[in-house]
Amino acid sequence: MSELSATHFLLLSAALFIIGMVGVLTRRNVLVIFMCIELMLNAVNVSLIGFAWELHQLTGQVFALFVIAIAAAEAVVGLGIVMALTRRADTVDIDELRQLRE
Amino acid sequence: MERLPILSLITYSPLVGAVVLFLWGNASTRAVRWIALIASGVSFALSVAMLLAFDPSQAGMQFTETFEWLPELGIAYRLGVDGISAPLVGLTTLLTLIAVIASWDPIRHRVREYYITLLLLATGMLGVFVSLDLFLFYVFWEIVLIPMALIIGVWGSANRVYAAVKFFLYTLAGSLLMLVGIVALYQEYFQQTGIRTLDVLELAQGNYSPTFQFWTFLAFFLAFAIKVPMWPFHTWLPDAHVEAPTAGSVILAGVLLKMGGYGFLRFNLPLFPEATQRWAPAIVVLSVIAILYGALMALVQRDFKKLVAYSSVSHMGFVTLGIFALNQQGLSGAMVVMLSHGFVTSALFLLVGVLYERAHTRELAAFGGLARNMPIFAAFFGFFALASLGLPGLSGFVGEFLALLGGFQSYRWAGVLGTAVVILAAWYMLRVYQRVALVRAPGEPPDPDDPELRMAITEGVPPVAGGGDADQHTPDPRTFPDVTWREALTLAPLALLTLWVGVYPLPVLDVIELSLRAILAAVTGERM
Amino acid sequence: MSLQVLIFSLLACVSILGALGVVIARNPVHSAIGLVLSFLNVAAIYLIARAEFLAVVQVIVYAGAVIVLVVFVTMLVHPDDLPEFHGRRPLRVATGLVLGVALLLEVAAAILTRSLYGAPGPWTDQTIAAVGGNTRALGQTLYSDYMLAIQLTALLLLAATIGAIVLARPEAVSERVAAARRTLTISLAHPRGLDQPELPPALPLPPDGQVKPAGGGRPIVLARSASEFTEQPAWGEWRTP
Amino acid sequence: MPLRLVAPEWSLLVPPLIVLGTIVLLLAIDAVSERAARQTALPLALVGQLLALASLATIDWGEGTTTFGVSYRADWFALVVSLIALVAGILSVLVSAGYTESGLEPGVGLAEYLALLLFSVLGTMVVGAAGDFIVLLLGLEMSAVAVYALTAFARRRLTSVEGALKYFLLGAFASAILIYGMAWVYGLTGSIVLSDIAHTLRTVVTPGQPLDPALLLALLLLAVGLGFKIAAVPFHMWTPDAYQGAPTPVSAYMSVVPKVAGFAAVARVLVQGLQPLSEQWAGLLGILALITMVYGNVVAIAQRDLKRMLGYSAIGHTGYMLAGLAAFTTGLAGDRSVGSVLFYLFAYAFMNIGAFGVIAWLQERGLGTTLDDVAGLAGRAPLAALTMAIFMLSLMGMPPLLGFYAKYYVILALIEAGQLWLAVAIVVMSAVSAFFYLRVVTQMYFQEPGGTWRPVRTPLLGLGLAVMAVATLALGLVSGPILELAQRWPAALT
Amino acid sequence: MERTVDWLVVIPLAPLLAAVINFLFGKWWIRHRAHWLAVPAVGLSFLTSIVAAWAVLGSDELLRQPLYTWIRAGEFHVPVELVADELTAVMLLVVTGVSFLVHVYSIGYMHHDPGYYRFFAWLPLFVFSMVMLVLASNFLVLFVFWEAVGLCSYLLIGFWFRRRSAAEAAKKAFVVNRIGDFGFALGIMLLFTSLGTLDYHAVFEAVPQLSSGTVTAIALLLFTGAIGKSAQLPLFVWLPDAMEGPTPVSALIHAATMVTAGIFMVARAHPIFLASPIALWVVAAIGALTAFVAATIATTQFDIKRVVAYSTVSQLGYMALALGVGAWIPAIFHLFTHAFFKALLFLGSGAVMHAMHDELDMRRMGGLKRWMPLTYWTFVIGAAANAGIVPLAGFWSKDEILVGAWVGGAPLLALVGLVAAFFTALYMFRAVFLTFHGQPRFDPHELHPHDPPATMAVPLVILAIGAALTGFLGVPPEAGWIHHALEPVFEGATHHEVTLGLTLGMAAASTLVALAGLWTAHAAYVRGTISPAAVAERLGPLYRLAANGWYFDFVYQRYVVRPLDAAATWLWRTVDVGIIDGAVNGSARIVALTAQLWRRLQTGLVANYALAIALGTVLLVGAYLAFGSTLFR
Repeated sequence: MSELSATHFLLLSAALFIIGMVGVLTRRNVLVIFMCIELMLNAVNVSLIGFAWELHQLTGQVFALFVIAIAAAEAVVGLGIVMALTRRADTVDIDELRQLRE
Repeated sequence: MERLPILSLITYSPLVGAVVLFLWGNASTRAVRWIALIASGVSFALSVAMLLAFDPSQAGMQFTETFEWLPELGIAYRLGVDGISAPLVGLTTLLTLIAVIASWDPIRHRVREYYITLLLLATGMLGVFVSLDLFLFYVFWEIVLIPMALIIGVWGSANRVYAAVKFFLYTLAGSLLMLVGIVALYQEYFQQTGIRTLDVLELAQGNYSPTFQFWTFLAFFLAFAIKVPMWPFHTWLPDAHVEAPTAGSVILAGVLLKMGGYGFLRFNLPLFPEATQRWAPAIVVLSVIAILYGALMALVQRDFKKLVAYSSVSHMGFVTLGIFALNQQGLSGAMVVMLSHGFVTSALFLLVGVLYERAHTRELAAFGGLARNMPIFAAFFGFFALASLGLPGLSGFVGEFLALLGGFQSYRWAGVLGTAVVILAAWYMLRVYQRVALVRAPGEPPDPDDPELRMAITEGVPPVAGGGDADQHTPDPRTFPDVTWREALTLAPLALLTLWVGVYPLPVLDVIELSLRAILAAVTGERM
Repeated sequence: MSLQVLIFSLLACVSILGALGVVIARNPVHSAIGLVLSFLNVAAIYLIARAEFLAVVQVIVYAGAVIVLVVFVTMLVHPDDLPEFHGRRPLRVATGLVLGVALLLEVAAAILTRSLYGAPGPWTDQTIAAVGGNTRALGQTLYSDYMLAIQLTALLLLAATIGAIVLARPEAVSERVAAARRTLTISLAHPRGLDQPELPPALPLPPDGQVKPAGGGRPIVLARSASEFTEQPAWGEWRTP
Repeated sequence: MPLRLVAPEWSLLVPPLIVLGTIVLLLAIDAVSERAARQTALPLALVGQLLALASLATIDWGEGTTTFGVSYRADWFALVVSLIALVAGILSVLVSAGYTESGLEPGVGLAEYLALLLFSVLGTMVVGAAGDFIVLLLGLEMSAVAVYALTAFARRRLTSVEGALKYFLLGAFASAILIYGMAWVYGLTGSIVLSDIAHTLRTVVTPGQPLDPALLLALLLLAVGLGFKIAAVPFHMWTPDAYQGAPTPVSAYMSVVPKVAGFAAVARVLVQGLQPLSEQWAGLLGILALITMVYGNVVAIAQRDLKRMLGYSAIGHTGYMLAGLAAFTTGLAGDRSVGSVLFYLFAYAFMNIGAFGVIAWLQERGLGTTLDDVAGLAGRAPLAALTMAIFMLSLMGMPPLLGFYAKYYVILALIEAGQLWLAVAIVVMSAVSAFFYLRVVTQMYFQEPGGTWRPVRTPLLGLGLAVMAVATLALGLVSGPILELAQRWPAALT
Repeated sequence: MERTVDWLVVIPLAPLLAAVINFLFGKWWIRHRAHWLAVPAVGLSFLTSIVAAWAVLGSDELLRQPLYTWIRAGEFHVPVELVADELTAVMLLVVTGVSFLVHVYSIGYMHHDPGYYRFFAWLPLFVFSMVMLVLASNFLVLFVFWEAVGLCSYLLIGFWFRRRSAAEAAKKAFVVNRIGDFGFALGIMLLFTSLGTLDYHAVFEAVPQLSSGTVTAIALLLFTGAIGKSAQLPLFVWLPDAMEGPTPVSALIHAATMVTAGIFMVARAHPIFLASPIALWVVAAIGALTAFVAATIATTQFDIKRVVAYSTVSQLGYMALALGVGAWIPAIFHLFTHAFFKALLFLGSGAVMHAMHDELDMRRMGGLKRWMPLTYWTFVIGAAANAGIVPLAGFWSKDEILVGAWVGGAPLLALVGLVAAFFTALYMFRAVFLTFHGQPRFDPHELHPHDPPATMAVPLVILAIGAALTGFLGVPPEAGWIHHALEPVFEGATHHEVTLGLTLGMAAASTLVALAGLWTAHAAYVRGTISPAAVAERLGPLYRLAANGWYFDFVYQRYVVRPLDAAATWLWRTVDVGIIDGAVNGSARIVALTAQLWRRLQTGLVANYALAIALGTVLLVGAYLAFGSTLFR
């Protein structure tokens, strides 16, 4: 572990990913959950960059680029939905959205 | 020689009728009935022609039709009849025709839909009996379920939904496992021979391992046992019968139950000879239980239809007993019982229907003394009651005796116990006959010359009311008119057939003999 | 431990702290700040891995555009009345943590025991430098091997945009309704079932005082004349002939 | 390395390009005149998809040609997926007809609706033809993002937005997991091209031996991400909510096309890319299949809302299809696994969109979506009831309806693969499913009608329902060619 | 030697046609002209029977007429074929002859009945069935008509179907007969299973091949049938109830047709019985017991027809006794003579009923001799014949039976027979005295008893002549006409040497016993020196035993019928509805409950949904890493 290796990237990535996941699991604010998902995607990118660096490839970087694009697209739609939601119900608490159940 | 595809014609002429009815949305009720009559009549006429042209000296399939359908999966459109299926085809078309006539007056709402359903049902049933491809068979087998459930559920009586759903789910559950069995069989045969086929006759040539046979037999058995129905899979039957309209009961008892027996003969025995022999004792036990149990149940029923339904359980026990006795007498007997049960029990249901039309109840307690104001009804009822209790000279006896003889030869105790049912059968059948047709209507005083009246006068013993304690609201049976000519028209052919098969069953026995012998040879491994 | 590792570790720690901040902070704006922090550190880490272009994109697109968007929306939706002030879900937090730790262990096990099967590519620092740097190399790769992906990304973003527009645009009455409203009386199918409790109090009533449609399969019912309308109850099922 | 701008093989791209063209046209017309868009959008979407469908015939799929490098594969599998997606798309447009005609969302444009729908179809087609992870992912996301928006389309209704939000949040969550899995695969194999991945893995994996944990992790992360897309238990929970919340035509659509995309992705990723790990994933899919079909079918029994019930039923059907994939054995010709799933999806498109279509048809007439609303339908609208009955029975797997054939092929595949237990599970669950499908039929036929009834004319929707009903009724009989087409997948995925 | 003829079929066909035509067209067209067809038909049948008997008896050849093959299933082959040998010929004469007289009698007796046509449909049908029964050439056809006879008895006993008692009696007759038929059917199956054929000739040839166990089983099973049909202990309970039918029917059942079938069958199957000493012993014992039990019961009855009915049971017991001891010819001889006097007694009591407006209770009769001399005298002849008074018919046949029993190795049974003979005379003359002697115990001003019209009287007279004279067909004992006639049939049967002394001794003994019975009856009911009431009092339980038919009905009702009903009800309510159907519905309910339980998992909370995904991921990854990876290896 003395030299920087992809393992470092991967561990960082795992940590970020799981923090994001825990956030998704525990938070109630839609927007925060949303941010946590962005965090997870970002974590994936860290992995990709780490792998790409290790493999001497650009593919990973390219992939990461597209992941960012995907994240952006999701952000757009997601925020649109949040807007629609706040217009209907004056809340961003997902725990209040329980009309559809069982 | 390019032959007429007569089996397809028989099978699909009801379907054509159904399609015509479906497309002709504003047909008058009268037209609807006539179209149904014509469609089923054509089917019947064709099947009679087919039976006349049938060559009983051949054991194999006749009037076969084949064309490729899904060749990659070995599925083809294969039709054909042999001595087992040909009489059942005839029975089916006849009972369909009778059902159409029997529904003429009683069905008053959604008439068009009713006849569409009935005709679809007919096509399904015929398809079951004529198809020689397992896939095709399964398709028809399941098709039958839907219209039957609809007939029970839409045109049935009070508790019809429960009965329809129960019927549907129960039989579906059974047949689904058969589907797995079918596919497994197909795969096994493919692995053995490299041929992909679902041709029953070809599959019967396969040589399957005992374990495989054991399980696959069971998968098929369950489907058929529920349909027959064998004890303890019978509880859907009384419910279904009680709730079904008359024609539904006729078809149900007359044809649907036969599909189970037919399935045993066509599939279980030839396909899995070793498993058949392994399972036979257990099935014989169930059959004997069914025979006695059904009779005991019939003994204590208060509902006329339930009684006949339970008697069906008993009678179908003869079928399975005969089949799994695995000898010629048993098999022939089983076939004859199937036909006979088709005539007799159908007729009994028709008779119940006659009463229901008049009284709107099936409680036995509501009836009594009908022989006076309904002599023709009483005569028919008596006739079929006797046929049902296995009176020699009527069709029931021939089959039952042969089946019991077969059972006796293979399993002595089974024959003894099974035969004991003749006592119970006489008991419950005569009991219900007395309750309905004889003595007096509920609450009716004894006749002047009746000793009972004298006892009432001289010794102060009050006369027992005729039919027992009846509901106050049911109409007085004394006011019931006798059977109409249309009702008689449905009963008379069945009576004639019952008599014919009872007195001179030889033509029937000859038709079925060779085919059964072939099956038997397949099971016992003997050469023909 | 080399300097590289040290820097990496430092950045990683800050990044993780930022991430933790996202998850822990009660105020979503604070969360957003934590997120930006994390992203910026990650961008720095990208630089270590010689992914300069990515680092820039990370800063511009992620930390810039996306987060700004998020914060914008956060501000838009009443940031002072946030649900998490009203209650906690300790059980949920505990489960989340347990699951997180478990997954972390699993992933760590995989990371530490992994082996490499793929063949390394040609893009060493030298080769990258030879073509003129990371951005150029990336650009060339992108436009030769990932042409389709780029086109698709465009489409994806287009689709997302359309979706967002549709969802977020103000609830203007349609031309048809507006026209109807000018000349006709509007009646509505009576809402029922799930829809009924949903009529949000915040929903502004249309200017002419009629009930607004609540959706849920209940079409607006137009009546051509007042007489036609008044004959019917509110849920009288009328449609223009 | 110089920049290589290679012109793609445009002829291979004709079908997706036609769809794209249609989208552009729709948006353009809408931009010019909303009014014109309302009148022309439906026919345009239909014609566009039909043209795309027809253009499928212009391509020689047998070659398995790739374009854009190896990113886009025009092989048999891509053909079948495109076919199903387009058919489902056409049917969904037909189902949408009544809904938008009725003016449920008078303020929202029909053109955008259809454009999003077509985007999703396009995404699904791309997934089917994807040659590498990036294209696959982009296709999936395109398909998903459009559907997120569509789900919330009835945004005046909170349930619609709620369903969309749940779908979106969980979808994004699952996407992250999926991408993480892809990253892992990339990191371990050094490639994102599916065929290369398979090639690399084949050299390092010995059958019957335990795997490198990292490889397993990658596999499982992929499985989870894809499992979400196809609504496999326990990743299914968005399904009932989203189905119930979404506008009915969208429910119809989302019950099929995203699922097609999901299964296409599963096939591309697992069957093609991770084929050397088939031992592991086939077992995994088998277990998931079992849990999924049991859960979906059992819980559907407890539902009274038809859309929700169909949501659970969709989970059950996912289970059947997963079972089909679990029947994967060799990937050589004669392996029916993927083919049976493709056929199932094809059949499923007709019957499930049809079922939702009938619900939409009922909503047009002022009824709700619960079981009580269909009570006595047979008396009121016999044809609609018959149509619904056909769909229900087909979903149940009654012969000779299309659903039966689908189920039959899956069972066949399973038994050929020796997975008897899954075959038995399927039939047992079919019996259980009869409970709730039959209840609909029972309600329609055996009960007296209630509720209000507004007679309206919805010719296009009626036409669509008729088409689907007839197809459900009769397509099975002539399913040979479709099945044959579906069975050519080994040439594409191996 | 056998001769194939084509006219034998006339014997059954004529009554069958009459029956069918009357049944189908009776109600609307024929109505009260029903006897126009039925009587000549049976007459024709009778005449043909005479021709057949003429051809058969003494000529050592049998007539055969194959009709058609009935059943063919594998090796099971049943032709319908008419065969007339000596035994059949005698039976034919009895059956058609007595039936003819009953038909004639019925014209008058049933004249006013609304079901006249029906009566004249069932009556010839009965004749047809019985004739076919005796003409059968194999066991299955025999069985068929055996059951058909049961059917006819059902139809005729329940003729007045509006009476509950009649309907019940008819049902009882059929069901009880069915119990016997159950055994009979099993016997036939066992026969076929053991021998592969049911043809009489082939079976009898093959009997020696059978093991003794099998043959005993077959014989006993066959005899079970006879127990039912010929009203032996313990299945005789249906016969007394069968009185509910019109009186001519009783005559027909008791004399000519139904009950003799069992005796005939055993005689027909005598090679089988001969092969099994145990079976023979059982037959004899049951016969003797039946004779005794029924006689005691008859002594205590007040219903005139019941007395006669029990007397039938008793006489059938004698016949069975005869069969059991190997006295085959005496059995048939007794059957023959019994047919006459029993028909006579029934028709006579019918005449009494007719005169007394359907009164049956002898306690309300008395002194009828005055108004009905013809009936009286014919009845007395019948009674005396039944009681075995020299030289009437019953004496000769019964005497031969007792002799047969004595020499056949069952002297004890012969003694039982003798005791029964005492009771026979007692109850017969009790009936005569109570009915015809003494003072009328009814109001002669209200009722005007009179002799019956000619159609009824003529048969009475003819039967009386028969009852008086037919005994001489068996004179001298062991060498009479009937013995010679039947000799060829029972060729194989063992012959016991009978000494003249024994014959005379037994004759004397039975005469004495009969006279003692007669004297007792006279003492009790005419002279009044014995008080029946006092005797009944003194005998107490014994009397009640006899008066209640030895409690057979009671036991059956209490320990068979009702428990069976209760068991069936229990099976229905508990097993069928409760357990079997409960399991079906229960499994459905379990699934539904599971559904309700599982749907709760779907909480509507996104957090929980995400949790499910994460949990699934963690668990799957954990499981696969633990068990499928190299991690722990």
